[in-house]
Amino acid sequence: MASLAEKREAIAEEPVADPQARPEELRLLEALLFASSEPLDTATLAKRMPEGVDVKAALAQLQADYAPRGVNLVRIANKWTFRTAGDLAWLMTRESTETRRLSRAAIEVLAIIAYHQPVTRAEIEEIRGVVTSKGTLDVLLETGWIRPRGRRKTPGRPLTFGTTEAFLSQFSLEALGDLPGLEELKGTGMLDTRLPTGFTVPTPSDDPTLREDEDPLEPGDLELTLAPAPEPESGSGEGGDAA
Amino acid sequence: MASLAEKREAIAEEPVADPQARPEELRLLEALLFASSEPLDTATLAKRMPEGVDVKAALAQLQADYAPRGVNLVRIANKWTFRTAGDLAWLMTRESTETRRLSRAAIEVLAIIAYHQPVTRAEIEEIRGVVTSKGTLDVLLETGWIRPRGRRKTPGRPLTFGTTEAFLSQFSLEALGDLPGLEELKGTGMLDTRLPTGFTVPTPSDDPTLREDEDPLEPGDLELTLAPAPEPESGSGEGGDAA
Amino acid sequence: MTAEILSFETGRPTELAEGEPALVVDVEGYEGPLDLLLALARQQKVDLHKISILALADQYLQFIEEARKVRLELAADYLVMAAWLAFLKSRLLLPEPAVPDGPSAEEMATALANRLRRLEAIREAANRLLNRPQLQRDIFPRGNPEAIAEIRHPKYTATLYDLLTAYATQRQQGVLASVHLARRTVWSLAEARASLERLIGLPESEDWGCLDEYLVRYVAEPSQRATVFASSFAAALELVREGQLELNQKEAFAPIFFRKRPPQPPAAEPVPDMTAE
Repeated sequence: MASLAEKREAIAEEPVADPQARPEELRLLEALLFASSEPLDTATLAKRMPEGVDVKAALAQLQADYAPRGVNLVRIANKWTFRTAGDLAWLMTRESTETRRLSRAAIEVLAIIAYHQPVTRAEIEEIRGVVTSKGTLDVLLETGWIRPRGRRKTPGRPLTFGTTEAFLSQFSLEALGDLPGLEELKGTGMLDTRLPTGFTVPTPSDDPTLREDEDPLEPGDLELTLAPAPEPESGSGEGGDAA
Repeated sequence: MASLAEKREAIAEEPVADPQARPEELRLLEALLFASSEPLDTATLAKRMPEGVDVKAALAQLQADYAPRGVNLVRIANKWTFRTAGDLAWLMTRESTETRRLSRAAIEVLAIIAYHQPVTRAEIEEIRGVVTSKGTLDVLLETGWIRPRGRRKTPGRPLTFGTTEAFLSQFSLEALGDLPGLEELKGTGMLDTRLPTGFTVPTPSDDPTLREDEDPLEPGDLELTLAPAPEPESGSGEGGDAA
Repeated sequence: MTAEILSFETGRPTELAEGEPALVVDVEGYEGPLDLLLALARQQKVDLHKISILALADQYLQFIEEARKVRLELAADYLVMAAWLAFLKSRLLLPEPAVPDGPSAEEMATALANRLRRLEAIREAANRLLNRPQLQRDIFPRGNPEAIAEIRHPKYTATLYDLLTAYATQRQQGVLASVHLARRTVWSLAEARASLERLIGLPESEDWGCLDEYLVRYVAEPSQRATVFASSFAAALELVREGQLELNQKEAFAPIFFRKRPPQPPAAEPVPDMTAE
């Protein structure tokens, strides 16, 4: 095994072989900039360079050298530093999944959507007797278990929501019809047996065919429901989505 | 004031001129290695690379690329990291934070641990002919360069000590086999602590796997070796060695 | 074979207990007898392989003798070594006994030379190690590493049981809610005025009474406290303006006292009439 020391020697020899390839001041500059804990200005760099080195020219050269690399030499407020190339910002992120329990409100809304779909937000609120926060619907949309499926043909043309296949697989349901009905819910004790006679539980269906009182979604509806976009990419406005 | 984003763009344009010059995997590798504060192993790097990239070949290429530069790609304990070139030490010294000055006793003990590991305190003392003060070991443990690694299966079950990855990193060693003069010491039998030459050629190893004559550490061993808190390394501490 | 040598080795000095007065341990800066021996051997300026143990023993004994003239106390290990070297020296000078008694003098001398060589070798190795490029002294890592940002993707969990109980509970609540009338949570100004007017119609209201204490009677539950107090205070001010009531408060946030305004000569209208329904 070649030792590091041997490699170092080999390295040290190389510039001699082709001294033009790597002028010493460029080596000095890159080492200084690499090791520094903060960006350095030209004056500071010049102080550390041998006499007679044109630091500005050397920095320009170094910047050009690194331009095609994964690390670029950038100037920030007149100080120089190495930074990961802008197009590789994605590389500087690590993705991880964390398991979260749905909030009680979200589960309620999800259940109402499952049984009453297609259902609008106003209808959900009517059933729950509480205003549904935007966040709750956002979380549910994020789970991928619900989707906007159309627009109700009523004033304001509100979005109608329904469940997705991911919903079925999450809850191990073969079909939406497998959701227990009124009698089954009573049987399990989840519903009180003394409920008034008028009390019904709808027969749920996630048939994607639009109902008579539904219009298809319009272009842009899907983006709309998911906006404002969660900001994973801290990329400095490369997306230009806003345009 | 020109924004950073604008500058990034200006830089980003350049590579278009010669996209062939820089294979994407090299850009990715250098970005990852530059950005990281810790050496990264091949497996970690491979995970972040696109499918089908020969990470080892790319690392070798990158190492060659950076060899003539002021910043080199080095391997330490099978992990890769960028470091400033060794020959630029004279330039970098001003960057240096107060380097820990180890006492002569501590340096000797460190060397004995490095070359003879796994080694017990009694064995260290046998070589030096002097009792090792607790302070000396504490100072070394504090540097993070040595660690208790097990207990020797002999009466009293003394702790065995070995070096750490931080030790390799500190002394720019790719592996323990790169210790200076190791072959020579081995050849002259100097690594054999027991006077009658044994049947095995002793070779230092920082392989965390315990040797046959080692038992694992017991719970509390780590606290034990580090307590009581090492006193600041003062000159008087070393004198104690001869006591 | 190495029993004697080892016994010398295991006879190393032990560490001093804390607070115990130290003997003279510093023999001109040498770290133990071996250190001193190595230094003396080096002075011979020959390879340790070829060193004369006899000459070395002489030098050591002489050094220790001189050191003892200056400092009577000398660390025990130096003296142990001196005794051992004197013994070795005598063995080296005497002819070998016919029946070997333990290791031969030659073997003991070789063992000592080996120990010295080993110490020398490790010191050399330590030197070379220290001369290697060291991190943060000669070579440097990235000074300003860029943090790798962690993006957490939430993975939501919920069970069918959660879903069904949530639905069932929700629907039943809906049914119950339609049966009960929602409780009015606001005390209107009119209500407040009516109750105050009732109060000042009572004979005991000629004396000062505490408004807060009176109002507490109307507070059915703590959440209504604010609305009862606010409305009553506003109504009370209105009654003061109309000349039916007097309010008195010692200082800010102090309890408010009230009483029916006593009949006053300039007052045109008799107060009690106003309170009458």
